Formats: sequence, structure tokens, C-alpha cells
Amino acid sequence: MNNTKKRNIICTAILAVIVLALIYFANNYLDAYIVRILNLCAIYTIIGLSMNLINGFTGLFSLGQAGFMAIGAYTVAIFTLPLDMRSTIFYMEPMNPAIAGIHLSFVPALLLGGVIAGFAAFLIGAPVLRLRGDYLAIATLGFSEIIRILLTNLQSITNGALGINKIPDNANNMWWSFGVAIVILILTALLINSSYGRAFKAIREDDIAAEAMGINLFKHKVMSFVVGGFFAGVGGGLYASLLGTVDPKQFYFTLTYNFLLIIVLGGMGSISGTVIASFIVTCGLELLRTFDEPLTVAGYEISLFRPGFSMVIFSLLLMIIVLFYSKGLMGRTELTWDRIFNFFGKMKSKKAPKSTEGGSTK
Amino acid sequence: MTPDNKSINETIDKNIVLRTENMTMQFGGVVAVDNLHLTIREHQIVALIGPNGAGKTTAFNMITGVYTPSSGKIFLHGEDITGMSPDKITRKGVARTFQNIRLFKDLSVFDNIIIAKHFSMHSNIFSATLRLPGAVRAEKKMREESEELLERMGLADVKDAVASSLPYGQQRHLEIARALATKPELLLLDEPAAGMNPQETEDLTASIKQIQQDFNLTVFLIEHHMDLVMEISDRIYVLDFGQTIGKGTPAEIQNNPRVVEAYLGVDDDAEN
Amino acid sequence: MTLELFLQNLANGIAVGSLYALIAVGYTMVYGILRLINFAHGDIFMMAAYFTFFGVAVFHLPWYFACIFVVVLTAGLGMLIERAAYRPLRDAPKDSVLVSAIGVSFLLENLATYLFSGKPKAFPDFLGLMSTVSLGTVSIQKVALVVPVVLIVCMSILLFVINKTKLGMAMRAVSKDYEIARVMGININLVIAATFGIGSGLAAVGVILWGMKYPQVSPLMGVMPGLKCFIAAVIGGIGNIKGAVLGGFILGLIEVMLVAFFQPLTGYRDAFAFILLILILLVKPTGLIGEKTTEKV
Amino acid sequence: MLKIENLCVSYGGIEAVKGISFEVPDKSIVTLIGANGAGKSTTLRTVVGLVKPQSGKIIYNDKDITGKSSEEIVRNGITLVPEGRRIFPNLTVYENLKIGAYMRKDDYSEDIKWVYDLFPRLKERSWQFAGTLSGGEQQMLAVGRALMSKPELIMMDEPSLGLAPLVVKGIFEIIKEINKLGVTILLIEQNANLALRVADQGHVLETGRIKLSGKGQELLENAEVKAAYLGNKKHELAQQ
Amino acid sequence: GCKKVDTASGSTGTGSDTIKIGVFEPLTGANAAGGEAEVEGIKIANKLYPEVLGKKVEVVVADNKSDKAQATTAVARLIEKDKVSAIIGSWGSSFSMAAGDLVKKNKVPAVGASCTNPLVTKGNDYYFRVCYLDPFQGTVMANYAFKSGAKKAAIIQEVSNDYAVGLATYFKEAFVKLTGDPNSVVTTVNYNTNDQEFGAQLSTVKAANPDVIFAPGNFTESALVMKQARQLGITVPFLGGDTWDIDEFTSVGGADVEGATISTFFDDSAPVTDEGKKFVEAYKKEYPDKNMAAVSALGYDAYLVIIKAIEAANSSDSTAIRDALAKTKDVEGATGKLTFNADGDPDKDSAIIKEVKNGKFTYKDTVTISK
Ligand SMILES: Nc1ncnc2c1ncn2[C@@H]1O[C@H](COP(=O)(O)OP(=O)(O)OP(=O)(O)O)[C@@H](O)[C@H]1O
Ligand SMILES: Nc1ncnc2c1ncn2[C@@H]1O[C@H](COP(=O)(O)OP(=O)(O)OP(=O)(O)O)[C@@H](O)[C@H]1O
Ligand SMILES: [Mg+2]
Ligand SMILES: [Mg+2]
Repeated sequence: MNNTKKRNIICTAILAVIVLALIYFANNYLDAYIVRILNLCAIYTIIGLSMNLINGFTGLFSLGQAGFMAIGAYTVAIFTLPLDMRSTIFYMEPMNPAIAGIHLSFVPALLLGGVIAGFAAFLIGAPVLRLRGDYLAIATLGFSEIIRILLTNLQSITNGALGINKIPDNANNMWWSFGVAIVILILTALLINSSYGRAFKAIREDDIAAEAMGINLFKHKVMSFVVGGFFAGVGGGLYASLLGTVDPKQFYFTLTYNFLLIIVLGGMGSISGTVIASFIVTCGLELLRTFDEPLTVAGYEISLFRPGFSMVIFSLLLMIIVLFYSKGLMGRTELTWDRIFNFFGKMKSKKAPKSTEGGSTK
Repeated sequence: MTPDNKSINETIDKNIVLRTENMTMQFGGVVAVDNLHLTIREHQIVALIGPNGAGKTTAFNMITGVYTPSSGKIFLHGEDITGMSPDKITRKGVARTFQNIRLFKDLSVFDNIIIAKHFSMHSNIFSATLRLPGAVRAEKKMREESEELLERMGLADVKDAVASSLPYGQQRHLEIARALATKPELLLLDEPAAGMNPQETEDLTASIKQIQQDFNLTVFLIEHHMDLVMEISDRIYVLDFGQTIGKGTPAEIQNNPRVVEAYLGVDDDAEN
Repeated sequence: MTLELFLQNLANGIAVGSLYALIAVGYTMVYGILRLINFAHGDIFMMAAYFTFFGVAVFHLPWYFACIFVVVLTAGLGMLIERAAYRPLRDAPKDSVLVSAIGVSFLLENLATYLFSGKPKAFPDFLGLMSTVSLGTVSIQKVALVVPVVLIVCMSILLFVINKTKLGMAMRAVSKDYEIARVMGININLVIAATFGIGSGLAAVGVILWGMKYPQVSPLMGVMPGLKCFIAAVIGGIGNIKGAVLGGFILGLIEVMLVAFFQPLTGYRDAFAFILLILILLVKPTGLIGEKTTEKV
Repeated sequence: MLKIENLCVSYGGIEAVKGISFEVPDKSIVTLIGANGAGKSTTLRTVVGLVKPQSGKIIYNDKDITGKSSEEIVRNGITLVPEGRRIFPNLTVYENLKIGAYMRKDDYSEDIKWVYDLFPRLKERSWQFAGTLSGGEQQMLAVGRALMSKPELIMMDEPSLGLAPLVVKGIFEIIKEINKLGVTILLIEQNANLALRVADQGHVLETGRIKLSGKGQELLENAEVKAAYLGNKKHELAQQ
Repeated sequence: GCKKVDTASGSTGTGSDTIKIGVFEPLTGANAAGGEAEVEGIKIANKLYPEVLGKKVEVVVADNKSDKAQATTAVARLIEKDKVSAIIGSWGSSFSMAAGDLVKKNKVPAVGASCTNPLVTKGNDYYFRVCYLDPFQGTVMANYAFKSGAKKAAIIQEVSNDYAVGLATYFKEAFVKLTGDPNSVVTTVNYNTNDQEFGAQLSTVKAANPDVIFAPGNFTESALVMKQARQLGITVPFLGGDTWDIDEFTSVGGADVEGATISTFFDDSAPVTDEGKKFVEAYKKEYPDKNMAAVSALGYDAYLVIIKAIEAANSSDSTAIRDALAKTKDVEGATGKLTFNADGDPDKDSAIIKEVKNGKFTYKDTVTISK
């Protein structure tokens, strides 16, 4: 018992070092394309985690993530935009004087984005979290659309449909995106394994029983929602900084579907699943680009390969995964050291008889 | 209805744990519970029996806050708890089990128990997440208490099993254990022996008695197994169509013609 | 605002509302049986539009034949989707089915883009329904007069099927408990397929009329109607057919009237749809005439 | 009529039924008793095609129905009163009964009357949605629904679960009555006393295997059974 | 099916004997139609000018999927993986702006074909474009409206579309100045992208009784706006921007868009330059049954400008190409002679006015604005 514990601690330490070294390496030696994709992976992980907290662990079927992201993204965009560039960007309607003079550096802006998103989650959560199931889903989706519409219409604050460009590039550095992602990952894991996390899971399993166990449903649902909103806001802030530009169309409600897809693919209620799925989805989309490029075989161009084909393949792959791994890659389990060692232990014990078998069959 | 002298006396009576006054529940046209007056004293085991659909579970649901009575009042130690939310009532010392077992199915037995202790933890979400000393201490205490309870309820060796994988009988036990984990004063059991064979029922009867004594509880239970009810109850209430058709000691109830007619039935098939 | 303008807007609102209602009914129907928000409904609608386009503009089928062709083909597509993407997940958690629905939606959109290109196509005119007639001071498209009639006919047939026929009873039974429905001797796959067929067929009927009013066909054309009609269905109480119709009308009328009476708020039009939705849900958590589900504990 | 041979069933990796063989003769009442989780319900669910067996055979009227779809099995005249009632909550009581006769093409209005006579409570509630019935009312409905298909073999999974003593007695009366009408009955019961009393034959299941078989009366007097399932107390109390 | 590959176009050869030009355009998603049209023009240009400096030019197309995040990865990919020397794109200014930082940081020049937002090139030495800007277009249409005698104009703008909002703002400014009447824009109504019902807005417009309606916006919504306007009995002319100049606008709009007038970059019936003639001819051959979109010509020009810059720089080095691009002067393109100003924008002072006649955009006028 103690031995495995010790082993796990050592393994975790080694992993931490490896991850740091990898980040260092990637950040310094890999090309901008790969770094960018990795950054996206990290940001998607953050937002996937935030959504998994709400949907996977607390069992609230919420589709509002795009809205929280938008709030975080715009907060970072508005407040980190250099003062001297504001009149250029807000060329159609000048920025509201109340905020025109306020400039924040990246970290405070990022945190503020999270806080405002969390506050928005509180405001919307208070009425809406009393709803159940699909009704909650459509109400939260509606909320994210309302946010987007506000962003379109509050021109003096958000620059309306023009969006905000030339946002200083802070997140295109892997330390930022991965650093924040790791912190949020750890926080989520700690939260989930705390008494509050158990309460969230209890609500997911059976809310009536949870309430009968003295858990204030409403308070805990709001908590989960607010924490999720905060994380998503921070993720949105990083996203804005990475892309350097935000506009309302970016945060269309279909954006949320991407994260729903990630958490279901990884496993609703699995932190490690979310991380894995974020990487698979983000990198998969890039890898599949090959299918968009014309393929010539022996002088003949196969007309199947043209732009759009990768997306068709992607949707098909997605369907296949959903159909054959309906609980997601990880289900509700986590990738723990014990599991990994057990897995390899099994492999080994399987391998031994197999090698003898191999001789007879081949 | 004006409260008569007796009920005024009862209000002052410290021994009374739970009292309902004219508790009524209507679903559309159906009056599921009609003007129910209950008086449950400390350390008593009180049973609520009656034909199916008599309104027993509904009465439980009102007492525990799942439903708000259409009219009438509920007092816990003289405090009006009518319409309070279920979690608040639980925190006031009322725990329950459900007619159709409602465990946290996919969670471990241990988690099922420790969740019931969550409300007593006073650390906020930040200190719990960040593992600040206060929260760590609280967590440790919760764990110890949960282990102890599991031991006491004979569930210690399945503590890591997923709740839904337990055999039915153990699930019933777990549900009772989970209710006990909230450290209740008043325990409400809705058909705890449902789905048990006579032998198991007998074991359960003994175990309820034991628990009542060990934990110093007041127990209010619904049951159709008459051997259990008659053996352990101090008092019995009988409902039919929402109305109270009898109350009293087991002996009184067994000889109450209305109850026999509506519920117990005459045993015409005496010994084969 | 003059009376003339009001009447004009009222006519508009009714036309939009009945279109919403027609599509929302299909949405609600699938939901009612499968408890599944069929996110792909809007995309089935889109595919139906392409079927119509190819049927009329490319293959030059006569209108009555084209209508049958489109409805049958779309119903078939709906059933195919059910077979391929939902049936294997019959016992899977709800979220997986939802993601499968989103996957189907992605697939249809991407496939349409890939096959038909992202450029919109013009929707064909049947029987001159696109042209306008004047009723007093109000000018209105002919199709707007047809929609409510079609809606009433479809709704009546559907209510009859669901409440009065054996298939309908089976549908309602299946919606609650697959397993026991099987034990009753119900072929649940057949019942669910039929539900999808009917729902998708309704989407096809909807698109023929919708296309007449908004004559353009493109791969993403189903997203907005899909969302709006979903809102309409939820406002009315999802799973409830009359509710969907009610929700469709409320949404259509309010949208049009809001823009008409409060010009500066036009930009917030969709926001109002959602605010309305949230407000209604707060007062009536299962929609205006949704089934009230007090869970029996 | 029904013959089960060496039936093995498992859920995922867990073996719930580990090789059970028994027979249900035509027009008899056979009961399975045993502790919770012994595999009783699983056996019934397998017979009716809801679970696919790992191995073994189910022969019904000399026809192999192993692995057939539920619809087909039910069409052959078997019906199930499922554990936990499982009535259709969004259908009215009346519709629930009608759906019990889903496969029947003949006129079944007489049978509805018959069920209403058996359970007058259901008649009162005929237009109520079944989901709002109390537990006992739902159980009555579940039995009534099963009877509506005019089965040759009716399998009941703990029909007395959560029922008032009076109703339990009623249910057993009904079991006897429908058996007299020529319906074969396979009954699972926790209430072993009553079950064994009505049964022609009984089998005691323990962790997926048959441990004891015999005539109902024999088992009732078997010391082992008495100790494990019947309790020491005089069960008359339950009746009084 | 398969088709025989023309040796001139899609070869997959790599190595130093090819120069790669990257293209990022929305080929799927909401803006696929525009992206496709631009790529058509680029492909034609590549066919006509397959070589530069004796090396083959390979066009690498990346789909930005009408999504900003995808736009940035697409560009990063072109730069890092495909090692392109220069980049063309993208339809939709927001995608160009998302990619702006990347091209600047990696010092790979980009030439936008039809991204008309002023901020695309502003402050970015590596971004150029061959189209004129939103303010210019808005002003052009105001001038045209005024010239054709309109005194009162109504604006219907797609409020969630930066392009439309930009055009509308500059139109209003110019029109008010031209008429000298602060109330000359009688009403401004809004709609959202993807809206399909405009009855209410149009009722208001009708009541305001304008002489002309300026309705810049996405062509799909705009066609519906016009259809519904005609149904409501609004008969005044509609003016719009270059986005309408696409086949689908007329095919969706049918008879109801007859008379719609726009400013655009190019007129295929009367090309102003020899290059234009050459392009039209090649386009007609390649796509015999398509009506050309103006942005196709811009795509063509973007390619051409880059080729000329490579020639001038006599190198395929990105920085050298950028420097050469900055000096672009009087390069003859399909849409006219191109000279880049300090911002990297072309010094275009005239726009072509086209009108829908018999279901086709036909040349109407050329409006020149003195700066
Ligand atoms: N949520 C509800 N909506 C409508 N009617 C209800 C609801 N809950 C209970 N009822 C009705 O109230 C009556 C009493 O039900 P209740 O569940 O309290 O009975 P019970 O005494 O617990 O019966 P049982 O012993 O069978 O569990 C029943 O007739 C039932 O139909
Ligand atoms: N769906 C399932 N998935 C996994 N295991 C199951 C499932 N259903 C039953 N089991 C397991 O199979 C075994 C037999 O269960 P079964 O329901 O047949 O028992 P039973 O004899 O009917 O018990 P009871 O008296 O509680 O109804 C049990 O250990 C149970 O946990
Ligand atoms: Mg009850
Ligand atoms: Mg069982």
C-alpha cells in the first residue's frame, strides 16, 4: 500500500519534470505551427474541463460555455488593448469613456475575465439552474446567444460586429497556455476529490437523494456553474490572446458543441479523458487537412480529395467513436498510475503465454 | 379547525419530536393525505401502515420537504418546518430512506456514506479545494466517522464496491446507513423490508431495534410486513384513502375492526 | 404605427409563426418519443431543401410528384439516420446520443458543403406560391396563406395518430420504457423508425413551404430554423404537439412585432426570443403546456 | 411447457446465472425463491429475450426460443410481470391495459372488464396516468397488463413487492385463479411462505445455481429452507 | 471520379525548383462561397503564370473553415509546414486579421484579395491587399445615389457583419455631406446574419418612403431582403456592395433583384486592362457555365502582384518579396493598375458600378472619387 503510494508520488514527480521539459523543448524548438496547435489543445483542455465540471461531474446539462468564453475573451481584448490603438480599432464608434482609459496587463485581465464570466454564471445560474435536463440546456444555450447578441450590439464597449483586433499576443507562448491549463487541471482534480466534488457527483447521481442528505441543491449547482464559468472565462481570455482578435460571430452557440464533443469523447466525468480528447480533437482536425489537398496518383487527380473532405472524414470518425465508445474513451474513470501499472502488468502476464502460443500458431 | 387543548399541551411537551396538524396533500382532485395529525415522541418507534395508495409515502414526502402540504402544518420540536426545503429539514435532524432505493448508484459505498456528511462540513469550497488545514481536518473527521459507521453497519468489507453492484438487501442496508450518516434524531424508513424474505425481514427487525437504541433515535417507518411492524412499533397509525382510520398500540390496531377490514384482512386461511 | 402597418405585420407574424410551428412539431415529436433533442433536425430540413432543389430545378419533376419525392426521401433519410446513429446507442447514456446527434448534424452540413459546395442555390417556385396577393392593404405571399392550412392538417393527423391509434400508443409507451415495451410485443425499432420518418417527413413539408418564403438553399440553412423551432417547441412544452404549435406562433409573432414596434431593438431580436424562452421556463418550468412532471418519490 | 437447460447468463464479466436447468410443466405453478441477487430475475429476463444467454437452451412448447427477440417470444404466448412494476407512467391505466393486448387482433373488451373485476381499484383510476398511482396500484396494473395478452405462460417477478397484506393475499388468490383458468405460472417471490403454498413446484436459487428443488409443500417443510427463507417466527402474524 | 491532371497546375513536386504560394480561404462553413470564388481566380492566374524566375509556382490551398482559430492554424501551417514564400487571403476580413500577427511575426508577406476592412493592413508591414476599402465603397455608393438623383435614402444593414456596418457608416457620412441635409438618411434598420424574415424592417422602410435603399450585407440575406421588399410593394432601387457580385445572388433573388446596383471591383463584360481580358478569356474557358464573381478577379490580381514582386525581388525569399511588394507600382492586374500606398492598400480611385439586368450583373457606370 505504502509502496504504491510512494511509487505514484515518484511517477508524478517524474511526469511533472517530463511535462516541463517537453513544454520547454516545444516552446523553444518546435515551429510556430505546432506550438499554435499545442496552445489550442491546452486552451480547449481548459474549456473542456470547465464544461466537464458542470456537465460531467454535476450532471447539469448546460450548453453555455461559448458565452462564458466570450466574456473572458472580450475582457482580455478590451483591457489589454494598448491605449494608443483604441481609437484606431474603435474607428466607427469611439470606445465608451468609462473604459477607454483603463488598461490592464495580461494576468489581471485574464483573472478579471474569469471573474466576470463567473459572475455572469451566477446571475444566469440563479434563475436558470432550477430547470431540469433539456430545459436547462436550451436556457443556457440561450444565455450564451444573449451574450453574443449583447457583444454585437454594445458597440461602444465591444466594437460591435467589427470585433477587436490587435490584441497583444500573450498566450502564444506555451508557458502561458499550458501553465494555466495545468493549474486549472490540478484545481479541478482537487475540487472533484473534495467534499464539494462528492456533493456535485451526488447531485448528478440522484438529486432527490442528495437533497435528502442535506445538500442544498441550488447552492451547489450554482457553485459548480460559477467555478465552471470562471474557468471557461479564463480559457476564453487565453483564446482571445492567442488569436489576437475577437468578434461576436466567433462565439456562435455551435462553438459549445465542440466542447461537448470533447467531453463526451473523453468521457463525461473524467478529467484525464477531457485532456486526451482535447488533444485528439484539435490535432485530429489538423492531421486530417491532408484530405483537403489534391491527391495525385499516377498522374490522375482523385477528385474525392478536395476542400471539405477532411471535415466529412472528421464527422465520420467522430460518429464512429461515439457509436463504438458510447461512454467516451475513459468513461468515468481516470488515468491513474495504478491503472497504468495494472495495464502493463496485465500486458506482461499476457505476453508470457502469448510468446509460446505465437510459436505454435505461426 | 381550532387546536384543542390537547394539541396546545403537546406544543409545550418537550418529548414530542414531530407533530403534524391537519397535514393535507392534494394532487389535482385526489386527496392523498387528508388532515393527518401525527404525534411522535422521543425514542419511540412509530409505524405508518395502510393499503397501497393510502398516502403513506406522501406523508413522508411532506415531512421531509419533498412536497409542500396543500394545507396544515408540520412541527419539528415545536418549530414550524412546513414548506422548508428537504436539505434544510435533513440538517435539522430528519433523515429518510426511499421506497424505491435511491442510492448514488455509480459511486462507491464509502462515498455514499461520506456524502451524507457533507453538509456538516463548515469549510467553504476554496479551503476544501485548496486543502487548507481546516478542511483537511474536517475531511479526516468525516472519513473516520464514515469508516466507523460502515463498520457498525457491517458494510466495511464492501466499502469500495460500487453501490449498484451490491445485492439488494445490502443496498437497503446501505440506504439506512447513509441516512444515519446525517446523524439524525428522527429516522424515516419507507418500506425498509420491501423485497426481503421473511428471514431477512426478521434480521432487519432486530437491526432496526438495535440501531434505534445505539443511535438514540426516534424511528418513523412505513411497512407492509406486519410481523415487523407489530414487533417493533410503540405506536401505529393506519391510513386509508388519506384518512386516519386508526391509531394506537400494535394490540389495539390488530383488534381495530376498521383496520382489519381495510388493511389487515381476516385470516380465513388459517394454517393451510 | 398605422393600422395598415399593424395588419401587415400581423399577417407576417402569422406566416412566420406557422412555419416555425410546422417544423417545431417534427422536433417535438422526435423528442417526445426518444427524449432526444435531435440536433440534426435542422440539417435534415436542409437536406430536404436540397432534395427539393434537385427534384424540381434539376430533374424537373412535376410539383405534386416532387412533393411526394421530397417527403418520402427525407423520411427515409431520417430513418436511415436513426438506424445508423441512434439505434446503436439505445442503451447508452443520453449525452452520447446527443453528441451522436451533433455528429450527424456536422456530418450532414459538411457533406452538403462537400457535395453541393457552400454556395447557395435558388429554391424553386411551385404553383406560383411565391407570388403575392393583396388582401385589402395587406400584401402577402400566397404561400403564407397555404402554411396555416397545411399546419392544421398535419397537426390534426398527427394528434390523431398519437392519441388514437395503436401506433401512437406504442410510441408513447416506447418513450418511457424500451424494455417493457419490447415485452409487450412492440417492435420498438419499428416504432422509433416510424417516429423519425414522420418527424423528418414533417421537416420536408416544412421546407417546401419555408423555401417558398425564403427561397435559398445552402448547407447551413437549417441551423437557424433548427434553433428557432427548438425554442418554439420548448416554449410550448417540448414533447407536446399542441405546445409546439403554440410556441411557434408566439415566437413568430413576437419576433415580427418586436422589430416592427421597437426598431432600435432589432439587433436584439434573437436575444428576445431567448429571454422570452427563459422567462417562460422560469414561470412554467416545462413550457406553457408541457406535461407537468412532479417526480413521484 | 417451458424447459430451461443449463442456462448461463452474465452481465459484462459478472456471471449472474451459472447453469440452471428446470422445467415448468403445462398448467402448473412453479416458483423460484432465493436471496436477493441469486439470479431469479435474470432467469426470467433471459426467457423473455431481454438478456441474451451465454450458453444453454430455452425450449418453449418444443420450440427453441433461445436468443429470439422479445417480440417473437411474447408472440408465442409468454408474458412477464416485471420486477419493480414498470408500468407506462405517461399512459392512462386504461391504455396500459390496452397495450398489454398490443399483439392481440381480437376483441379484448371483455378481458378489460375481467381485469377491472379483479382489481376494482384500477377501474376507479381508469383515466389516471399510471405514473401517479401508488406502488400497490401500480403492481395491480402490471399484473393486469400482463393478463391482457391472454398468455399461456405468465412469469411474475415478485408481484407482492411492497403490497399491503390484504392485497398480497389478493394477488395470490388471483394467481391461483388464473392458474385454474389454464395459465401456466412461473413465479418469483420473496414471500416464500405464500409462494410455496400455491406452487406445485419450487426451486431454491443461490448465487446463480439451483440449490434445492421439490414440491412446494416439501420445501415448505424443509428445515434448510425454513431456516434460510421462512423465518423462525410464526408467519400467521403476517396474516392477522 | 478521376480527371487527368494538367501538367501546368496541381503537381506535387517539391524542392528548390518550385516556389510555393499559400492560399487560406474559407472553403467550408458559412463563407465557403466567397472563398471558393477567390480560389477560382487564383487557380486561373496560376494556370496563366505557372512559372516565375524559371521555377514552377505551386499554389497550396488551406481551408480556414470560416473560423478564426482555424484561420490561424491554416496560416501557421502554410508558413511552417509548406514553407510558402507568400500568402493570399482571406475572404472575410476577420480571418485576415486573425492571421495578421502570424505573417508579421514570421515575415511572410500576405496579400488580401477582397478583405476590405481598413484594419487588415493598418500597422502591419506584411499585409497588402488588391481591393479598395470599406470607406471607399460606402462613399462611392453615396456618390452614385446622389448622382442618380436620390435625396432621401434608407439603410438596411446587417448589424452583425463588420463589412456591412462599415459600408453603411461611410455611406451615411458621405450621403449626408453630399445632400447637405442631416436628415437625408430617413431610416436605418438592422438585421442579423442568418435572419430570413425582414417584413417588419421593410414595413418601416416603406413607411419612411426613401428614394433609394442602401442595403450592404451578405448576398444571401440581401437577396431575401429584396424579395420581401418587392412583395411588400417597395419599388425603389436597392444599392449594395461588392459581396452581391456573385452568381448566387441573382439566382436566389431572381426577378426581385432586377435593378439592384452595386459597386464592385471588376466587370467581366468590359475589362479595363489587357490583363483583365486575358483573365476573362481563361475563366470562361475553365468555367464555361459560371458567371464570374468580382472577387475571382481580385484573387487573380493578388497572385499576379506576388509573382511580379518575386520577379522584381529576383528571389523567393519572403522578406525580399515583401520589400518588393511594398514598392508595387503600376502593376497591371485584371481590375486595373495597382500601386500600393504606405499602408499596403492599392491606390484605387474608381469603382465600377453594376446593375442587375435580365438576371445578370451588367456594367452601368464607373465612379471616380478624388481623394
Ligand atoms: N406526484 C403525484 N402526483 C399525483 N398523484 C400522486 C403523486 N404522488 C402520489 N400520488 C397519489 O397519492 C396517493 C397516495 O400515494 P402514496 O405513494 O403516498 O401511497 P402509499 O401509501 O405510499 O402506497 P404504497 O404502499 O403503495 O407505497 C396515490 O393514490 C397516488 O396516486
Ligand atoms: N443489468 C445488470 N448489470 C450488471 N449486473 C447485473 C445486472 N442485473 C443484475 N445484475 C447482477 O446479477 C446478479 C443476479 O441478479 P438478479 O436481478 O437476477 O437477482 P434476483 O435473484 O432477481 O434478486 P432480487 O431478489 O434482488 O430481485 C446480481 O448479482 C446482480 O447484481
Ligand atoms: Mg409508498
Ligand atoms: Mg429480482
